[in-house]
Amino acid sequence: MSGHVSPVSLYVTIFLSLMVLTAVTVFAAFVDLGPFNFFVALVIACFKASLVIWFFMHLKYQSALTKLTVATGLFFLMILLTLTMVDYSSKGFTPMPSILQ
Amino acid sequence: MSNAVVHADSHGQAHAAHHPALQHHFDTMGQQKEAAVIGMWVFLLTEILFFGGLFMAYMLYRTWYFDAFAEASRSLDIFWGALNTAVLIASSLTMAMAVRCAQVNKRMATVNWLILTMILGAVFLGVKVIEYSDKFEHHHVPGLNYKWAAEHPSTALGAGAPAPVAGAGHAEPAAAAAPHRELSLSPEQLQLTTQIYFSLYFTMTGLHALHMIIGIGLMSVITWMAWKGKFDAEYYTPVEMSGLYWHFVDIVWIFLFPLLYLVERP
Amino acid sequence: MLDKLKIPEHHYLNNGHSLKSWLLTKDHKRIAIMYLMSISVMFFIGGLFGVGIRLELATPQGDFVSADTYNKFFTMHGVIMVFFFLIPSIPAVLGNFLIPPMIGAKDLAFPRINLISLYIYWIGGIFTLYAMIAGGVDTGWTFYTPYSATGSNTNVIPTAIGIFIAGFSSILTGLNFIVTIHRMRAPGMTWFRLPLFVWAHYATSLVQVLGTPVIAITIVMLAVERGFGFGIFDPARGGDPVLFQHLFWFYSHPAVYIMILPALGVQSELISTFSRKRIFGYSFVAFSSLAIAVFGFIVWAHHMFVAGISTYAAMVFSFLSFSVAIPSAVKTFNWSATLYKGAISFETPMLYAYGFMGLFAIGGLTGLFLATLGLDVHVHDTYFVVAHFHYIMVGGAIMGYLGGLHFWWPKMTGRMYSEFFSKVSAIMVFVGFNVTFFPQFVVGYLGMPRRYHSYPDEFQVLNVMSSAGATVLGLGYVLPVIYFLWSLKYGQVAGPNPWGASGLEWQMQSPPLTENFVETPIVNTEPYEYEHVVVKEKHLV
Amino acid sequence: MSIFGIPIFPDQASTFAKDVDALYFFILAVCAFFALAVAVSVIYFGIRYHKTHDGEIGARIEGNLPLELLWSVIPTVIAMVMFGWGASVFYHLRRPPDEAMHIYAVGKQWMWKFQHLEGQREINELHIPAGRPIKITISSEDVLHSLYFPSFRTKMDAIPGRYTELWFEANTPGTYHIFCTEYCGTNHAGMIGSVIVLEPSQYQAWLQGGGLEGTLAQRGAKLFNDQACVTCHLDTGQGRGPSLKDIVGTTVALQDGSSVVVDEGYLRESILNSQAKIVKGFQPLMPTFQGLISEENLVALIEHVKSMSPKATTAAPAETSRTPSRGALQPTAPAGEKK
Ligand code: HEA
Ligand code: HEA
Ligand code: HEC
Ligand code: CUA
Ligand SMILES: [Cu+2]
Repeated sequence: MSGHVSPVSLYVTIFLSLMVLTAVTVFAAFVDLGPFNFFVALVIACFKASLVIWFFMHLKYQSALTKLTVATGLFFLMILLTLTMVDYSSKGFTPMPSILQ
Repeated sequence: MSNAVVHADSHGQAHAAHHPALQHHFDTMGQQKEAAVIGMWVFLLTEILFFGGLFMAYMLYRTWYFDAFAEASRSLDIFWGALNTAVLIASSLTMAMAVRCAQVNKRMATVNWLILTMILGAVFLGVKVIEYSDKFEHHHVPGLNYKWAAEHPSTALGAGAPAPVAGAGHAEPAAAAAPHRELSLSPEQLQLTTQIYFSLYFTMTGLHALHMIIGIGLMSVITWMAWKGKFDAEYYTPVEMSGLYWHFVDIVWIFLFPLLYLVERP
Repeated sequence: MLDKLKIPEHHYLNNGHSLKSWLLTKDHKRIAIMYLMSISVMFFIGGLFGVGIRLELATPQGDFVSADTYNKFFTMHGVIMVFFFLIPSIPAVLGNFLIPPMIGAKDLAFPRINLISLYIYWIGGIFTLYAMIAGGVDTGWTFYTPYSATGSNTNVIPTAIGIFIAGFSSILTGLNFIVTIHRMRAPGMTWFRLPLFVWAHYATSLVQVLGTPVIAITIVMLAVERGFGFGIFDPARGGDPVLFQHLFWFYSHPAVYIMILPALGVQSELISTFSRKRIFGYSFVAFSSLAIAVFGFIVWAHHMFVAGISTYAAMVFSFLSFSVAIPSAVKTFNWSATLYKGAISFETPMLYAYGFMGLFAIGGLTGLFLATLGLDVHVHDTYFVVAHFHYIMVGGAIMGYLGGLHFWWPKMTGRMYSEFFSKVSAIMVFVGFNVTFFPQFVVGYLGMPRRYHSYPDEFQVLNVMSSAGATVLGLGYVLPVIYFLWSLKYGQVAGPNPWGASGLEWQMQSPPLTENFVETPIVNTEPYEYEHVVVKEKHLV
Repeated sequence: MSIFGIPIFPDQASTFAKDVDALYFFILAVCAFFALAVAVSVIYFGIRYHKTHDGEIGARIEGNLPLELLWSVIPTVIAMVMFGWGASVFYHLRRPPDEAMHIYAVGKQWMWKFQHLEGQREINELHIPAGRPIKITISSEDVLHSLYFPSFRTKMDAIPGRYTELWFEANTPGTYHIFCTEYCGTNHAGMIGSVIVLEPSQYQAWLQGGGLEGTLAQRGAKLFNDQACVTCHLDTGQGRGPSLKDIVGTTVALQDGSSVVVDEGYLRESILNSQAKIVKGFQPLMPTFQGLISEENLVALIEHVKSMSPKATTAAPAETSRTPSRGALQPTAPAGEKK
């Protein structure tokens, strides 16, 4: 009845991993990776967020519907970001499909 | 379609074991709890898109004015940012512990973990106050005699020789203060575009802080309820819900930290 | 036989008479009634601004009101009609009232949140009405920057805050519906036994929950820019005004489906009930609602074809815009096919349903003109667009709303309204509407721009037609107020199922009990089973 | 075109008008067909299957998959035709031919200011020759506006801090409306004017009549002196700034290692915010003229610089769809960030 009870050790492990990943984020920021700095920072942040969602927020033990809810949120966020960027990133986009010429 | 759903009168059945927290329009505690959980997640979904609009603006201007963002971000103190990240992650742990204690019916432990979580939340906000007042001092608040001065801590970090000079050599002092990587922005432009950075900085962190304040407010009520013994192993939904909310706020910060503090540090 | 019917002794309306029993109620039906009253007030306020617009445009010179006043008129008209009338209309009134009984539940999943959302709506409304009384706003309902941020010196922030607040009401309603539909269905009420009204509301709720937060954050950004001088969209500070438009339309395009989807749901119920026939292709109609909701999120930049977006992006968005037309076409054709071999009768709700078919089709089809790139360049921001959206919002959504209100009125109040006057009103609305807005297509293609307080002389005749039509339309809208109020006292007692409809809600008494059903119903029939209803009817009388 | 004196169809005064109207009538026909098909069947069913007795119910029909697919696929196909046709008209509308005659328009609350290269300046009036493609580069001094020529079936928003452009070829002499179609405040409805299409010979005559201040480029040349540009930009290349001779259309190497093609957007940026892109080998000495030069003068200066590159035939436009020339503040993505 009372939902899944995770062991304390799991929580502590997640906590420690999050701390380590924070340290890695800061460290990675000072290494010059060119454009990859941004990429690395985002990947780590996504990974941290997943840990929190999956274990602290118990998504792992929730119904498929709840998981679907989270997925929906991310999906529509992606629509917002990518379709808007379609405009901005194509301001220099000259080659047109030749059937239109 | 299935006819497996042939509950007998589920209404009457519910009356038999009526938990005090069961609302009249639900049949079972299980149904009630599930409804709350989904409701909360749907709410968090709206929060994702709420912050999403800001991330969109951030993404665009960061691409356009990368140098300004890098410059402005260097003026933030990584120490405070990292500290706050750690504080928030710790508070997520204590929050998770609070929910766990509620699950296993440890009343006082729940209360204590909740209080600890609120303390950590308050520490976070305290650090934010320090950072904000620093911005006020440095005229880094957009709209309020905003001023972007070239001299700030990061210039000291700047290595690299000043840009090579050719042509007639009228070296101006401004050139000497050039940071370690040649910027393609003039002081006037930095003045404008760093302001965009700080506008986003304040909107993002401000809304995040507002969410924390609301979270602490929620939690004080929940703590009080927990102390009064309103929850048990069967009904602790409010603790769990405020936990979900708090973790979400933590996640937002997990993204804000690298995006705002670590634009370009090497 | 009819006069044997009596209003039942206990029902939700007489379960407590004090003001407090209303203001603190958690009963979804009472909340729906309070919404009904609030949005009706808003509709008439918005409509009066519309009348102001039409009066001004009766002559080419700007002689009735000043240019500034006119600008405030259409802004307040748009803001009130969109955010305070049409978005809450069907969901908050009919949806609130009917979704729980339709799925066999006692209430929504979160009755307290439902009440809170009403209060939030009121607070938002008060902000906006305050802004209006304190001088109004003149940015247009679209709030484009930089005009809204730096150009206008009217009450932009109070209005925007009002919209922001009302947005939360909309989010909470949607959230409540989603959870209710997922978790509160009666035993045996599977997804494919849900009335199509519920499907439509499920899709609507998705849009409310996913879209509204984005307008909220956009308003926050606009407010900090205007209020604190932050630079986010202001081109003078390096910002991009077009970004505002992207964010605005990311919500506001899907929002048009918040307005139309519930009406599409009502339409399905009406068509089925008054042809006493199952909906043709139930699952297609059900899924087309979801498809409209999802596709609605990928077309927004069709409002920005000449706003400086790239040629490539314009093509992508034009292409995607047509995707919404397909599920809409499926719905339209399925309704028509439902009528085939039906047993059709023309009570007032069916008149509205017929009106809806025609006007929604015209409104939607002119949407295709606008989605077509080469053509939109010419008609963008002309009266062609104005005509398009009034056809859909007034001809479509309001027709659906009025149809639904007439349909479920006996359920809500236990009494019938005058059949004669309601038919007169329906015909007046239909005729008045067409006379008002059809000329606008013509004048729009001629090139008359929107938001013009005066216009070149040659457009006058068409504008006078439009203004004349608006008078008939307005009167058509006043009639229902009179006969509905009249029916409360003198109307014939309706009985539980005056139309011989099939939904679960018609198994409740009229007006229903506070807890809807005496016993949780167990569903073991498919939706829209009229064989079954006829048997029951016979049994009843 | 009009019936009983009521206009019902706008003049067709440009080469686009026919294309756009053909598209319009095509969509109108398709839509009328569908609207009528729906209306007729609905009314027919309403009469034919009218309920005859109490308790009558409709036939039990669940649906019909082939039929459903049919009426999903047909609209899809028709919609794709509309899209394709519309896109090709639009593409044409967005690509000014190279030989187009060039005019500048500046929107400002609440007037349109036009400048001809020959120097004529007009407010809320625009004289153009028939039979020549004309490209208008649009900018705004305050808020959004939109330049609309209903009889030419084209419009484009004016966006502060940015150039946008539209083009058309008028083919019927006459006087037609100019409207502002983007709401811009109090007198938005007053921001109207007329475009006067003249026979080429008349246009020449009109040009002779005006232009007291010399051509746009000549005005620019004067400004080039007055603003002291000449003090640094010597044609010899010996000045503190680079020579501006023959730079338009060429690629200039920049300090940060990247390079840029010299077009209007770049010239605009170089003048308003010279520090945005520093030419390789030079100091960032040039003052920023942001706020010191009006849009009109800016246009004149740019024209003058362009006239110093007689060989550059294509005046390399700063078209929104090609470069995010944001004027005052060019979005600068350093090489590393660019994808
Ligand atoms: C309830 C409101 C509502 C609805 C449902 C719609 C539905 C649609 N709208 Fe509309 N629209 C508005 C409200 C609405 N709109 C408003 C308010 C504005 C102006 C905003 C402002 O600027 O102030 C606007 C503006 C607007 C524009 C921008 C115009 C401009 O400013 O230049 C465009 C452009 O693409 C557009 C397109 C569409 C399309 C393709 C649909 C489609 O969803 C329509 C789908 C329906 C059908 C297609 C009809 C049924 C189908 C058939 C009968 C079968 C035949 C079908 C085929 C052959 C394909 N709308
Ligand atoms: C749900 C949405 C909705 C509804 C219902 C309406 C209803 C009406 N609208 Fe609406 N309209 C919009 C949404 C809506 N509008 C939007 C979003 C805009 C764009 C705003 C912008 O540009 O920012 C707009 C803009 C708009 C314009 C263009 C203004 C311009 O661009 O300059 C016009 C012009 O005719 C107009 C007219 C009308 C009329 C005549 C009605 C009628 O249907 C109203 C009928 C109601 C009544 C008449 C009131 C009730 C009757 C009485 C109180 C009795 C007394 C009255 C008489 C006897 C006449 N509207
Ligand atoms: C104080 C000296 C100075 C003055 C005055 C000056 N410039 Fe410059 N200009 C420069 C220098 C130095 C550069 C090269 C460095 C750079 O790109 O900023 C330059 C670059 C340019 C460029 C880019 C040229 C290229 O080859 O890419 C243009 C265009 C330009 N200036 C136009 C003008 C105009 C128009 C004026 C007058 C309104 C003007 N300048 C006034 C010093 C000056
Ligand atoms: Cu300028 Cu409207
Ligand atoms: Cu749209």
